[in-house]
Amino acid sequence: MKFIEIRALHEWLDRLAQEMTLIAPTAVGPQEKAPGSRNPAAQGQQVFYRQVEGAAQIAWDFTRTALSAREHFMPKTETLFTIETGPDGKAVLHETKLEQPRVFFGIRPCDARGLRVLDAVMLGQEPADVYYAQRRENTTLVGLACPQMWEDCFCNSVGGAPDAADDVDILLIQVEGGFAVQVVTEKGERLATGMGLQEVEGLELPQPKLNEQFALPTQQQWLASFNDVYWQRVGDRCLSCRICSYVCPTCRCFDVRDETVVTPQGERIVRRVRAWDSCQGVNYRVQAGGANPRANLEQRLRNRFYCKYYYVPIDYAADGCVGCGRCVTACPVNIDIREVLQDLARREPA
Amino acid sequence: MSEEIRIGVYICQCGINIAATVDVAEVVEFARQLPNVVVARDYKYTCSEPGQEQIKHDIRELGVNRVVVASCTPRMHEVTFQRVLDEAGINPYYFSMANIREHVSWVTRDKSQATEKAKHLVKSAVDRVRWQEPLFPRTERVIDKALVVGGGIAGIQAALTIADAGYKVYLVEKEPSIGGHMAQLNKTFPTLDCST
Amino acid sequence: MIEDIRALARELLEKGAVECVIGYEVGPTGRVRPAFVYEPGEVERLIFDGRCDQNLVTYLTRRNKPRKKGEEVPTTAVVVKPCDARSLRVLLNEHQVQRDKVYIIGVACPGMQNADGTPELRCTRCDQRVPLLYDALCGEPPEVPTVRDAYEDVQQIEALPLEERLAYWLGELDRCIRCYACRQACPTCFCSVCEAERDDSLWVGIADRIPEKAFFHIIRAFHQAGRCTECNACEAVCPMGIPLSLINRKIAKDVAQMMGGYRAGESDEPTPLVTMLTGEEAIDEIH
Amino acid sequence: MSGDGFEPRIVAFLCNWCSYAGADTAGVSRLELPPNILPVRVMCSGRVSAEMVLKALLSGADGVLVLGCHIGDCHYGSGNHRTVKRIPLLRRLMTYMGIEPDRLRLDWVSGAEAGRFAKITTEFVEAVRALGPLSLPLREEL
Amino acid sequence: MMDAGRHPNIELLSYSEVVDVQGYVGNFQVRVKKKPRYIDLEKCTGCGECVKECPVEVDSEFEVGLTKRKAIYRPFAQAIPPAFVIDKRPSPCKSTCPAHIPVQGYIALIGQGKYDKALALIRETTAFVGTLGRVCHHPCELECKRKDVEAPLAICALKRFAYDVAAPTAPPPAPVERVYGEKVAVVGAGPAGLSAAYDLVRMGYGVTVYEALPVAGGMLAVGIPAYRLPKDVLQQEIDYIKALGVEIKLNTPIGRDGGPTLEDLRRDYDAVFLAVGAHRSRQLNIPGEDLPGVIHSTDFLRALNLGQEVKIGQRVAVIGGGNAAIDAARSALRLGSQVTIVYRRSRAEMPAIPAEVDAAEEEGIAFHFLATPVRILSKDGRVTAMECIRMELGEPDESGRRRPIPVPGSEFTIEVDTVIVSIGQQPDLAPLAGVEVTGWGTLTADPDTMATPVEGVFAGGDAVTGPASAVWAVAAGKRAAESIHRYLRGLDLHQGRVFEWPKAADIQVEIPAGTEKAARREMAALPIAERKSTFKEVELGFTEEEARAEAARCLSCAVCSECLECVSLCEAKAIDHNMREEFVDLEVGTIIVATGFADFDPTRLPQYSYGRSPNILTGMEFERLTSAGGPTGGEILTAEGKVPERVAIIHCVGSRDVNANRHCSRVCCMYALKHAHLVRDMTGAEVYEFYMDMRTFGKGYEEFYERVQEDGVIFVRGRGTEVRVRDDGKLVVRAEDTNLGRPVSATVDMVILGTGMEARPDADQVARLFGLGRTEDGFFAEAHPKLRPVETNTEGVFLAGTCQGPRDVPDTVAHASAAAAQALALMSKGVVTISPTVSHVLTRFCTGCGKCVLACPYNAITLNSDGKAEVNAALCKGCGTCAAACPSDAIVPLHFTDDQLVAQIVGVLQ
Repeated sequence: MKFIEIRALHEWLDRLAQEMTLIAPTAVGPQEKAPGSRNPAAQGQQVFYRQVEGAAQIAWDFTRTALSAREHFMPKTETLFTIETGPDGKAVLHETKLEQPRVFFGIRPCDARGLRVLDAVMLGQEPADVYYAQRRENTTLVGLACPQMWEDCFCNSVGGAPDAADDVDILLIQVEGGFAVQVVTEKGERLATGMGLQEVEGLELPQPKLNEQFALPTQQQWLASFNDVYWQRVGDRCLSCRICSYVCPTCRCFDVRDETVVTPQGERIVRRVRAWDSCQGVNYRVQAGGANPRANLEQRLRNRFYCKYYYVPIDYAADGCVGCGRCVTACPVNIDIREVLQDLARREPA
Repeated sequence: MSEEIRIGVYICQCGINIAATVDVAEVVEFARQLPNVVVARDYKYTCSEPGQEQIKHDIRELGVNRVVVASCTPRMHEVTFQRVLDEAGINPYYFSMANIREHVSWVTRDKSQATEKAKHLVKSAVDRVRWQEPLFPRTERVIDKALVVGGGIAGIQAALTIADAGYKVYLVEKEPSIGGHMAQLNKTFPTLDCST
Repeated sequence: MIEDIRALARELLEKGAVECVIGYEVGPTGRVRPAFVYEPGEVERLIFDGRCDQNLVTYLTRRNKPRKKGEEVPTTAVVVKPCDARSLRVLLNEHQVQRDKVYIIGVACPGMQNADGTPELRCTRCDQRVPLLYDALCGEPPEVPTVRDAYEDVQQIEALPLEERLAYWLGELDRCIRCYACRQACPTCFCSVCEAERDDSLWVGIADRIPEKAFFHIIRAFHQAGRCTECNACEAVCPMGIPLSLINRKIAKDVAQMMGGYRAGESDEPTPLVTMLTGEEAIDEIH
Repeated sequence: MSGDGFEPRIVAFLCNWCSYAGADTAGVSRLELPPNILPVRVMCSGRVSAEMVLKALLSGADGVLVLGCHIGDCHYGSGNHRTVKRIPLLRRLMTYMGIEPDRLRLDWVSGAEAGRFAKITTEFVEAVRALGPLSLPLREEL
Repeated sequence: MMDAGRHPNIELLSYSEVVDVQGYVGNFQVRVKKKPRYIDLEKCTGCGECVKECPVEVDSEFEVGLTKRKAIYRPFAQAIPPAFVIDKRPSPCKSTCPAHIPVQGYIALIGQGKYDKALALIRETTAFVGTLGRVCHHPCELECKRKDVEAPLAICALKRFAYDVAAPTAPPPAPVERVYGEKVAVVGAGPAGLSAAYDLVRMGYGVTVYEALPVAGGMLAVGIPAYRLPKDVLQQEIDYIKALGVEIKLNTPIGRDGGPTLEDLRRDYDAVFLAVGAHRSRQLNIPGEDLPGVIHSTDFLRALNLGQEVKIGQRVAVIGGGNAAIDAARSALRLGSQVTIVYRRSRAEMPAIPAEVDAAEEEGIAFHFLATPVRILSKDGRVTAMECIRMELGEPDESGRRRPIPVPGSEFTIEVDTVIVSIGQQPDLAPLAGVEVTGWGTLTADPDTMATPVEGVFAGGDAVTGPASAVWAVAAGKRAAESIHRYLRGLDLHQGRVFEWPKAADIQVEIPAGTEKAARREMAALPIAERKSTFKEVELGFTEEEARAEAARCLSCAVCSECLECVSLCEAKAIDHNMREEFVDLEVGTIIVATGFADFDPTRLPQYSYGRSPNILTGMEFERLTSAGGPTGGEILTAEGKVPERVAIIHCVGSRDVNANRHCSRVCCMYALKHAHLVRDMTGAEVYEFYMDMRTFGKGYEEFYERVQEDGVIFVRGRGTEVRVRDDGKLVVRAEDTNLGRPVSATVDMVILGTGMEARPDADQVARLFGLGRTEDGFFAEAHPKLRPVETNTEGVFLAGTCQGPRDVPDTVAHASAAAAQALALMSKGVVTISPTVSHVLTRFCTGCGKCVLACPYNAITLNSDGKAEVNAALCKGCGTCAAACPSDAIVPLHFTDDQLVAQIVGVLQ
């Protein structure tokens, strides 16, 4: 078993940050917060995956980040290209340049697993999305196993595990004095060469504490529940905000618009913008002419659950939900996907 | 999608009122480059008969369907040019005006600054006219009865005039009697005749 | 108090006086959340204590529409704290809720508590313990000293130099992810299409950048002028922990100061921003 | 704009009946005005929404001037009653968010007050010039 | 003027005001309020007989206060319409009186010595004249406007005077003829029951009153001691009611002791009025209450009044602070006891009439305030003492009085042998099966109509309200009578009735200038010593001189006193004092506002000493002085009746003056010249004319000026700066002669102030009503000062005459003709063009919040039945204020849309 001491790891990370883009969990936001507020987001700084300049900025002691790893592969907003007027008065198109090679350090196994869904959607059919493809290609994932399952996590119920190495290039598992290192892929191998790994015999890996596992609804149960009044009852509470889909590692809906903007120099340019969208937004699914098959709040809410557990598995043969539990924690009205799943699973198959 | 937007831009020299401070030719050249502009011209007095005819001509011959005139204040000639559009068969609300006389040439000394500002205002008007929509006035019936409030001499005079013309008048007086101040007057100047 | 609420809820549902009672319940993981009770047998789910800080009035706007065309608007009972009652008054003033379609279960409010049991900040500056309007009042008004809200939180920001204020807000707005939870949780944000989400990007586009976010938050706050009742729902739901109440409270403070002490939701008077001058204004800053 | 220094761009919302007329009168009187003022005509200052002011600032204006009829002289009776509440409130909120208050000014100019129009516009341009360009992060970035 | 009055196309709505204007050019809906004239325009012949007996005189508006007119009057001889009018306003006394007795009317009649008419007038409203004149708690006096001068009128005492002086000689009434077949049963012969019976019998119904007690009068008979209300006074008034045909069955309780039941009454009568009073005492609920020495005030007073023997001890404590407590205490005193009143609040909170409390104190009754008994101590079954606890006052309770809270450990004992409990009464409703009872133990009845939930049964008085005062019972009886009449006639119980009279505080009364202070008279009273041993009446009533002097203090707030003297004088039967205001809805296409101007009030410029000498006149006053129909018959005389020798005329009073109005009033120069000419012509006096500039701009004006110069008038160029009244009455006018460059002065007999014109004080309301703007001088704003002098910013509304600005007669006529021409142009064309640059609602985005509705300066936006905003395009002027107020971008000002303006904003920045 390979091993790296904490100090060596820090030194390696500091070096990496010099050479390429290093993304890692880091605490963001002002430290002073409303003490004891009921809003979990207002309890002090929150941890995000952000570009860091060295190991000192990395948050080591975190549960899960406020936003998933998705924002680094499918940014919240990206300009795909711009059009401006050239010196001869003709339109010139500038395609957006993409990032340098990146190391994504500290990604949780569930977040990495979420990329499977994004891969399936963005790369799984022709033409592949070049922006996504390049980011994916350029990035080496160094996972950091969860020492335990956190409050609201349920990865073990959806086929994952807090220390799963399936979707990362390298996985680090914290042990006494440092980290056990599993090099998973060739890409990981290339990166690991510079790490200065030691080989330690008989290293014992800790067993992460798991949350109670529960059974998921069957396809029949999903099918039979589509028109159930149950969705109205859950929807009663829903605020129709977008928190659940924006914190989710597997949500990938986006909107594209061409916008005209004026530069500080007073020139007008047109840019094509891609930004996250959410099935929970009121204008999601509005079609030209005004028709909207998801006009009602409960229809949109239902869509989110079906998307994860019915549409994605069928359309992309991937698990739509990785059980990270972010939506559970963040939902301001306590719509708990685990509760929904268990409610449905309890039903008699039609 | 609706018809293609074809904008005609007319820069007025206003004799030398505009031309002395604004490089009209440069503004015309600038306007010509703007999207959807099919024709840009300058003229000594756009509001004059030949100036108006030019616009009508362009509407008929070049298919211009939106018009921008850069000249004096719209408070002066907006109605004039709207009528030109109407006469040429396009909706008068497809018209926009840039005030490059009162707001530019008359208040700016530096010619290049004035020309720059004129371009801004023309650009603004062209952008605006692209969004303008045809509008149509409508008519309403007038009830043939009048209300006169106050039964002093003014109210009485107005009521009698209207009543004599054959229309019904309601004369409302706050006091128990009509007459107002006038009834209190004894003699009126300068003829010193009786008032009641 | 909770027994009063349950008994009342049961009575209303049994009589068929209301279709649904909106109150609070404890979810399976122990979190307090809004409860929608349709059956008299389910009223035992209802609870009320210092954790029930959500503003349930938010839900009334959407219930004010008939389910199907031609159907009657259903009557809903709702548990309303004094702060929520002010929101409700704004909704009534703005025709978003019909008074006869809502049964107001007022609660004499003990004040809400934080997770650690300390009183919520906003409750320490609240001077109402009984809602301004209700159909039935549950609970005894607690003896709480009257506190005058001095807006000390807002004053702290006001006291910062301009550049620090800008830096502060840029830092906060940077985290905003435009999830619109603030807007959705706000009882007085009820536009059918938000200006920030227009299809044609007239004011702002879809991008998640500072100008768009600044526009959204400034305009949202501005639209709340004379309407925000400082219920704090926006801040309570923000997943990024942005102190949104500081913006809304700033507006509320200025409206009161400039427009004759106006406070939203305390009367039937509409927001002074849409009415003529009354002569009581203290607007000192023309230019 | 010529010159080496910073030349602010000012959007001036002018009501049709008083301030726009006042600007016209300034022209008729051949007063010299700063070329930085870019007028946008509205029928009443009551038309100028907070959105329009912000949009102008975010679209490249360094300052926004809102001019209407004096209170009591509004062509529409009381349109400007709303303006006089709206704009100062917006100004306070902007200031609170860190934007210099001197970038937004509400004032009254009647149709006859050419001198006043010149004075206000000149003052305002100078005030904004002193502030420099509007803080860039608030503007549309590339 | 005459032509306007009889033109077939003109409908004259005089004494009327426009109260609401809706709609838009061509289609206005106007609501006009016709004030009640109290005289039928059709019937009035204008003979003027009615004026003769009217007791009220006020300043004549037409003669600008130089003469008086009556409350019923015609503004001037040639008035159009030529009918009279009664000037009737709300008065605080009548409004406040629960029974709405025409107070000012009987006071005016007393003032004129018509005592029998005063009595008869009060009897129009109530039979209890002498009774209320003694026991009423007279809330009217609290509101009497005279209190703002020095003290309110002694209204109650004057009522008593009317009774005392006129009743003994008044002929007994004849029975009233039955008009209707229906019979009404009244339960309870108290003030409420008998008042209802009195009104019903006079309407022509058969009335039978059932009374449980052996006497009629209810609490008046058994609750109020004789020293306040002598038995014979009450009995005479009851006899009066009986003489009209009311049957009273004494000793006949309802529902008990073998009397008929309520069901019986409902069967035998067509309607029932329950006025059983509140005769059951409330209990203290403390230990010792059952002791024989503890009695209740109701029992005590009833026994006393019925002449039964009552035994009380030497030391009596009375518990309570109401009138009954005071009555019991003062009665006990007269029986020879030492009396202490124990009350749990302080004196200020006592519900008893303050004068009664004062009288009790004078008579030697002790008070223990802020104390309440906790138990009554006894020895051998006899009361020996009472233990009390001190109280302090806390927060106000629902009655608005501060709630007493016991102070722990503050117990104390007072030695007594008798305790009289007087802490309130309740009705005894147990025998009345089937009635609905409130939580307070009173009967349920509609507070307006007195109807109970039981068909045909009405209730009022103490039984409904709980113990209240006599006048409230009278009022309840009267209301019930009207309701029963309506019920029996199948009429609506509410329609057309006034239940809420204006609050005294809302009634504006101007105290006439020059009102001098005059002390309120108080009635003489029995000497204290005599009071302690006798139940003789304490207050002795007014003498005739006192009464008339007191009556003279009345300010005639209502102007018309409703003495009804005019009604009997009018042969045409044109007078109807019950007329109500009416509303007329009109639909018109155009509106001409010709509301005129107001004369400048020179008291605002004290340097002219106006009001300090009767010989300082305004222009209009002088105008009346020269009129053949005026106060002097057209002779120019000083107030002393002499022909003046020297007269000064001062120009620009209130005009061209930064301290008053800056504008020029345009007519004063010319009328000043006219006045100068008239003075010279009629008296030959020397005339000094102080002018700033002479403005003779009209046709023939300069020629007139020349003529006046030739008359020998002395012109001084310079503003008259001051008028001083010399001790000998002569007037000294100072000015600076700007031709000579030095101050000058003139001593004269008469000064005429050239007072100017200004906007009417109600101009702002009128402006709002019609959507008009106003210029700085306060006059209405025309659409354009030169090009559109009669149009306004509201299309279809035109201005005529001086409401737009000062102008003289020829200019006014021309302006009015122009306004008429504009209106005619619109009407003859028949259609108007509505501009398309109006606001438009995108219903998809509209939430119906109503902000645009409020923001619109033109009220052009309403919420439709779908709850969405809707723009009336004809009213909308396209200002766009709505769009800025709309948070949803749901309302679009066409041609100035957000799209267009944003394109323009963004465009201009590149």
